[in-house]
Amino acid sequence: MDGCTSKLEAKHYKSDVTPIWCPGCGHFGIQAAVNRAFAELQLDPAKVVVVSGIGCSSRIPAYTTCYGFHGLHGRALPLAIGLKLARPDLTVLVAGGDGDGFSIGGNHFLHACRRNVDLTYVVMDNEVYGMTKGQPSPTTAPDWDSDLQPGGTGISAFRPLGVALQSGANFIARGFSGDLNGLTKLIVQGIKHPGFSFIHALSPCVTFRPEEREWKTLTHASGEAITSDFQEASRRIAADDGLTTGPLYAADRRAYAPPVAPLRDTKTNLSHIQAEFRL
Amino acid sequence: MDGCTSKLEAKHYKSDVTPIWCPGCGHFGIQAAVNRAFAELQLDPAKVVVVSGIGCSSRIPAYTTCYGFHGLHGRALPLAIGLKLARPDLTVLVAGGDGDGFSIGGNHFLHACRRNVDLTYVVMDNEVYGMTKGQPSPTTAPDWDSDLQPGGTGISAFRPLGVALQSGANFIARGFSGDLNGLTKLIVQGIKHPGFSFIHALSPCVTFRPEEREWKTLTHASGEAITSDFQEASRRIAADDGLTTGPLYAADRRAYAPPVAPLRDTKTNLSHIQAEFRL
Amino acid sequence: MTQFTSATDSVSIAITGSGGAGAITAGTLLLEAAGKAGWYGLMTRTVGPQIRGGEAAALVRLARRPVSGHGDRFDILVALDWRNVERFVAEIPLGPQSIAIADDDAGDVPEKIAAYGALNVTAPFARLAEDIRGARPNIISLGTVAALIGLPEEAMIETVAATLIEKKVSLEECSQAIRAGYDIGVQLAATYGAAGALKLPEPKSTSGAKPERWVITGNQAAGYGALKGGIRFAALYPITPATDLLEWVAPRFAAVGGVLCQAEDEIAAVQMAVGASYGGVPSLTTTSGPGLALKLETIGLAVCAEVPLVIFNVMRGGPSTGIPTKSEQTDLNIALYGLHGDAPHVVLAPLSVEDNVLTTQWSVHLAETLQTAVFVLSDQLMAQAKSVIPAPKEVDFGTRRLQPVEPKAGVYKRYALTESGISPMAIPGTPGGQYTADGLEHNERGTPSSQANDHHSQLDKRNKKLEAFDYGALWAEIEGEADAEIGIITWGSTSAPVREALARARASGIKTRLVAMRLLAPARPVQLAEALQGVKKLLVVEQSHSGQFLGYLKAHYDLPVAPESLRHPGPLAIRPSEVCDILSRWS
Amino acid sequence: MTQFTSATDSVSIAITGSGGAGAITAGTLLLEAAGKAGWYGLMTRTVGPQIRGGEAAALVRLARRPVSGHGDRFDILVALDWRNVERFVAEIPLGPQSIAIADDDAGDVPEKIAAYGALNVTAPFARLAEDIRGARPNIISLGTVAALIGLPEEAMIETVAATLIEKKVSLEECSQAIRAGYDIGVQLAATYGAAGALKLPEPKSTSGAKPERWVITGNQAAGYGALKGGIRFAALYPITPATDLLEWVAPRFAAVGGVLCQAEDEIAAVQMAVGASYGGVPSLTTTSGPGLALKLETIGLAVCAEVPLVIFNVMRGGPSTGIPTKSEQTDLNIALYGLHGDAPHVVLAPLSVEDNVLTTQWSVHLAETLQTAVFVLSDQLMAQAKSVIPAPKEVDFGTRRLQPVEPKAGVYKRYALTESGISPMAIPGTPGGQYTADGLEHNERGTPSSQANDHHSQLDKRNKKLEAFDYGALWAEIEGEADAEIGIITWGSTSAPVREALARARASGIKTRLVAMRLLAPARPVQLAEALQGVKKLLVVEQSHSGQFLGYLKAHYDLPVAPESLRHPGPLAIRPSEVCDILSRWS
Ligand SMILES: Cc1ncc(C[n+]2csc(CCOP(=O)(O)OP(=O)(O)O)c2C)c(N)n1
Ligand SMILES: Cc1ncc(C[n+]2csc(CCOP(=O)(O)OP(=O)(O)O)c2C)c(N)n1
Ligand code: SF4
Ligand code: SF4
Ligand SMILES: [Mg+2]
Ligand SMILES: [Mg+2]
Repeated sequence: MDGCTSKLEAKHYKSDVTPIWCPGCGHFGIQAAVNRAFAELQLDPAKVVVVSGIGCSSRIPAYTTCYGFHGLHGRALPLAIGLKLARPDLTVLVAGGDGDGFSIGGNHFLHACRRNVDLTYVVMDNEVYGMTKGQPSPTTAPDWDSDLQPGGTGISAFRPLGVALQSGANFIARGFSGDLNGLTKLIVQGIKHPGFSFIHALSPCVTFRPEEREWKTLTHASGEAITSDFQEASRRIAADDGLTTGPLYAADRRAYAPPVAPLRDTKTNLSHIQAEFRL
Repeated sequence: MDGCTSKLEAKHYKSDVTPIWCPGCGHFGIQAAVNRAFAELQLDPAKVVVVSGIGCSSRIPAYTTCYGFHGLHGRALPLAIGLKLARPDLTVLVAGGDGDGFSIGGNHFLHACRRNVDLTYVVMDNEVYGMTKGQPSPTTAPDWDSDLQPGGTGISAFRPLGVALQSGANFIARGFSGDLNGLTKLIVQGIKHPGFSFIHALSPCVTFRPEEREWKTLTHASGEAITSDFQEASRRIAADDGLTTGPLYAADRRAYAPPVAPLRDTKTNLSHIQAEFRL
Repeated sequence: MTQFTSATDSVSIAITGSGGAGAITAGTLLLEAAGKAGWYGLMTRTVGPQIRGGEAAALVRLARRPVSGHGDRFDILVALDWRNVERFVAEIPLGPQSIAIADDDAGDVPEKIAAYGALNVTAPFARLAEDIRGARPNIISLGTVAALIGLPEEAMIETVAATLIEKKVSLEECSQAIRAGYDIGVQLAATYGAAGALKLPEPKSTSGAKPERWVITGNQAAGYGALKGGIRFAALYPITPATDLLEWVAPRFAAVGGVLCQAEDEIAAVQMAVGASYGGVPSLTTTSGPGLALKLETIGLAVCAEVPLVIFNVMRGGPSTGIPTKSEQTDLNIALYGLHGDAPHVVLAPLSVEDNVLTTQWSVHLAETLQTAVFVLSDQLMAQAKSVIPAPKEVDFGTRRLQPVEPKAGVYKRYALTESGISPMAIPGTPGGQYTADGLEHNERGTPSSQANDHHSQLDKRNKKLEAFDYGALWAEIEGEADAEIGIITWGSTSAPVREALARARASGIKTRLVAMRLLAPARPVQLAEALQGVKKLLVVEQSHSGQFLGYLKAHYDLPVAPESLRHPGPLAIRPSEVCDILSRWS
Repeated sequence: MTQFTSATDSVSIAITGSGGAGAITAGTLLLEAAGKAGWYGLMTRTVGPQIRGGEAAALVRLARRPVSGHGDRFDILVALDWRNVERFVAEIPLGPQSIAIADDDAGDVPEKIAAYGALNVTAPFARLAEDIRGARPNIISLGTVAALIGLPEEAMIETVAATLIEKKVSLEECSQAIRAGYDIGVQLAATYGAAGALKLPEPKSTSGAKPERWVITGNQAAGYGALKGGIRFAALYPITPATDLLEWVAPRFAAVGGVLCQAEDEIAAVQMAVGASYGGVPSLTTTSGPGLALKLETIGLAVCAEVPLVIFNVMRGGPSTGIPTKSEQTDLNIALYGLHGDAPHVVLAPLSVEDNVLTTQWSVHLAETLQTAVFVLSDQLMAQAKSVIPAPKEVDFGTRRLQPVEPKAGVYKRYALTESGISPMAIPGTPGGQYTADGLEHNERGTPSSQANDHHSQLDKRNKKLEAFDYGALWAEIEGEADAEIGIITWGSTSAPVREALARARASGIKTRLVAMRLLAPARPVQLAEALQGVKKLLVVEQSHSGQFLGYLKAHYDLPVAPESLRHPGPLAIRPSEVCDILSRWS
């Protein structure tokens, strides 16, 4: 980019680092949608931070031209919260996998929803641990056979939307990596919506879950308008088959902001504090 | 106790260790209800394990005459799961505080609900960190003033029942430490119900939340019969004021059991495995 | 073998009682009154297992000069009652010269107290309290203590009155209560001749302005040091005995513009701090042993991604949940070696309540300058001790986080290999500075790399920036005689009893050299060798069972001689006499 | 200064190619064929950053005697193509005597390969493959390698056919493919005279039964050792390079009655193992660096509550997420010192692929007998190396967890102070054995206590049970000459190159003594002193940047002389010649 007058396009958010992803991986689609969303919002890459954990999906920050933090497995959300509280002027997008976000990161997900800091969280869900070569994740169906769990886990799958709703997420939607326009729109909405926005993005792992290529035909738009009614959202989620896409729920809770913003001024006069101690 | 013919009473489950609890603490009531429930079920104390984390509430194991494990803050559930999977013959009761279970232990709570191992989990909720002297917990109202968070947390409270339901708990109820009979009944039901039973037990902290003494008058029985309908349970929880007591939800998911139980036989012949390696 | 006598320029008082007896209140008032009288002092507390309302003791030491630790024994024990005192009697050693004053109603002197062989007397604190409005036995006993130690009655009365005014007790009533106790003290002194022995000597008349003094706890001092250092973001998960540090900071952040976050767990807390720091705001997280264990993975990330981070850890008894309310110096190993992989970082430890100000301020400077994780190891003893201290000196450490000048996007090397090992770090918002911070090994740009040369050069860089840095004189407090042949090395709050022992040795003409280390990692072998030049005998003192500090010294320094180890675990502090015993054996 | 020549009784082959080229398949087939031919061998792999389909190399070493590690350089490099080979070229050192055979179509020899100065030739693997049904270039190249190293053609053909039968390729077609490659090899040998040099010497004719050999990876060997040791509960959170250990165990648990649990995170995994073990079932958890960091708090609990626990940690490049697919010996510090408080525990490390069987079996025995946490430190190199090994010896460690006999409820002392420090541990279900396991410090009954005497006596007990135990000869593998004046200490998979260096030294008449430590904690200073008696020069060898092993030795042992350190970080393994260089400098 040269200068601030020219219009930013999706390609301006794409870095020169080659993704490590397998050809055909759904994560490419998510990356494209994120870049398009940034372009649509004309965000200055120097004022955006993409934060992630560890996983194939979590490699996404370095593939953008924004600031990035590729942190630890499962810990993207609290890092992003600290960052956003310290720097409310930045746009912070968090992205990562289903293992990262719902397994090891489950507690941070719960509390990020409650905390309602102004972030957008995109979970690139392929119902498997891609990077570690094919173990079941919380969203994996109980009968999926794998080396580690022959015959399946026998445990019912985690319900991301329901848990997000109960925990207080302010915006909830589901997208699909194969639906670039739809997903781009959801990410734009999520970024614009104040507070914590959660976007559940289905993203096939062609290597360890080749059957997920079928999502192309199985996913279907919800057709219903977004609701701000908790009960109604709750009802829709209970009836959901897990492949319904589109915006689902938008609440109007005020985004959390700390009582005082950090000054970043180290020269502040501390004499009133000294006075407290003086005999 | 002498011999196995005599009937066990609640007092037989009470050890000679003096609780560290403040006079009037709600946890005394929970302890009493647990002991009564054990007596009602005539459980052999040598075949019961009470597992907990760290907190005032989590001190409960040593106050019983059963086996106990007073483990780490927030980690009671996975320890109990390991124990129960290894020893399906034991009755395992998990107990602890709201901080222990919903803050640091939130992820284990989510996944214990999903995993549906046959345990009973009693959360002794006083909406505060008692043991560390009065910090807000996830269930604390957003405007509760404390030293650490003057003016309140500004974060909406965690909804234990809703999250438990969405995560797959097989039995859900709420009790109150001041209602000994009611709570005893719930614990009995929870232990009897297969799979993961969650009992949310309100338990005033008279020291750091003296206003919770009012729960005596504020709690009220739900009046509605227990339901096995997810949607209906969901509706009730959404309408709940947080002080409704009684059994709420009982599903009929089969309790999780591993494919093979552990043999505890170290002399097993491994020759068929050696054969795999042999050239 | 020389026997040293202990200094008589201080007096130590323990006040014990069951829940509600007000032992801690009495101790606090005693310290404050001493402060008012121009004295210095220190108060720690010890409690039983009850959450609230259980037995407790206030342990107070007063002197006309600064006091950093407790002495060998308590001169005066006031027992408002004896209930459950055996739970911490080992922490209140008495000597044959000590006096134990129990309330008339307290009943028999417990066996373990009697075993100390002190003078045991009783006093009618409770009975007298009945007759004076607003008075309670603990307040009466303060008059007695004041009389015995020579603390001006007025200071005691004023202090008590300032507190009891809230409860609508008048100055007159207060002075009646204190005087009633005072009379007992005078009588005791007359009867047993104790008073003269316990009275602090009058100060040499000093002309000129009185030095400024502060009343502060170690955790407050650390909080203040953090604010001075520039910390404007803090995150924690509550844990004893660290929580009160940020409980002190919380309302003060409002004034300086700081954000405090109580996280859902320790991992989230330290991650938040890393995120905020990455965003350019100096950040800190507080914890204690069990919480520190949980934070290690993220601290390793800060080291690898080179994000400044201060981890303030208040040590308590270990292992595991251990003894949350008692002190021990056993989180040294985990702080030095607890990160997986080769992850060089900084470890500091304050040497006293007051040193928490300087050390914490320095920790922020080092974290920001070196772009790494800095541990500060305090301990329960100093963290929760309340102390009257000389006002800390003002220090300014100067420059901070190095930032790139007009970085160019796509060219900027976040992890550039530089001479110092420190690379300019772009703060989000800086145009052209975009990079991705990474805990994967990476090349200079920050792009993940598993190549041997990238790994080696980044390992070199992260090590060099710490090794090559000039830490100046702050790495240790060194005192004693240049020609001494006895050297002593210690750290943390154990420095206080060791210093006291050395002062006694000096008084007996024994020369020693003391190195009290403030900087534990990276090790400074050249500086230590210099500090110990000529030393022929070496003692290492620490409060641990396994000798963690000893092992550390052996691993990273070439000690001039094989050291002897003086150590024991908490909760008992190292006493000056334990050090003296060894020194006298050596001389 | 003596120069040693390297042994010529082994041959090393690297096969490289981009994704889909089948380099790894070729390497695996080569190892299998060698096994079939009665040889021994080892294969490791190195890959680029792509998740699937990226460049990779198979690194194979073959000999007629057991092989535990790689040599100084590769004799033969087969490049199916050159794409991205620079990503790991440093891991494939070639010498001037080596031969690099690239496919005709591979294009220019990359600079870094050329720089090795090997003989660079090309061969028409791809072109030949076009003409043979079912054949691919990697298969053809196997024939060439076989010809060069003297591996019987039949063994190669049979092995390939056994695999390709699935793809409906006939034996005839396979033998055509291998023969085509073989001819190239014969030609190359004739042209360049390489063949004679590379061919393994014929074995001395041995009468009697051939020794039994196994094909196994380090992680499989560990899994097998765990089963032998009696592990019947395992929990993990997946992490490279540890996951495949339990992926191997999972289906085999069905046969022996074991429960495997994939937990939601590492903390849950280790907690599950503690719970199962408390229930009486020997339990294990597997992980690698970042996961180990998360497990420390719970491991400390196992130590304090005295619950047997095995933590199997496969080291990878650190710090932080580091280099997940490459090897390094840098989780030593965290394993030794990563627990807060004084928390004595056991640390073991296998010395080779095959030693994983013994060491893991022993770890279970020690955990159960000593009622404590036992770490096993493997590393990516041996864990994922596939090796043809001599069948492991059967070992039986005998008795296990001590249980109380008819304990009496209310009287039973779970943490009784005994002579050995080991207290009988009741298993839930045992009438009268009821107690509460606790991570808080406790008295003998298990009731929480913060008293000094309880803390001290329990610390003593937990330390004593480990210190006083007789670990026998297993603590280290010791070899070399009793009168040697050069001593070498090493550990883990670095033992292999060190052993090889010593064999070369011996061949040159240089005497050395090697201590390869299997037991790292508790330290055995008396045993080491004995093993090093008479040593005048000492070398410590490890694969780390900071010298973690060196620091550990200095801290816990009185070494006879100041040691020299040979070390570097991963991913490059220590090579025998690096050790030889120092030995020749010394002699
Ligand atoms: C603390 C820790 N535990 C485990 C791992 C190993 N690990 C790396 S990625 C991953 C799972 C990735 O799955 P997911 O988040 O679903 O991402 P995907 O690869 O499927 O996109 C795991 C378990 C790690 N790096 N750190
Ligand atoms: C890892 C760890 N973090 C923090 C603590 C400190 N801690 C002890 S109890 C507790 C909270 C207790 O609150 P809760 O679970 O609600 O129990 P309560 O005391 O209210 O019954 C905390 C934070 C700890 N022991 N371990
Ligand atoms: S393994 Fe799966 S998730 Fe990972 S890059 Fe390949 S296709 Fe994508
Ligand atoms: S502090 Fe609160 S929760 Fe803890 S024992 Fe006292 S009343 Fe109960
Ligand atoms: Mg995934
Ligand atoms: Mg609570």
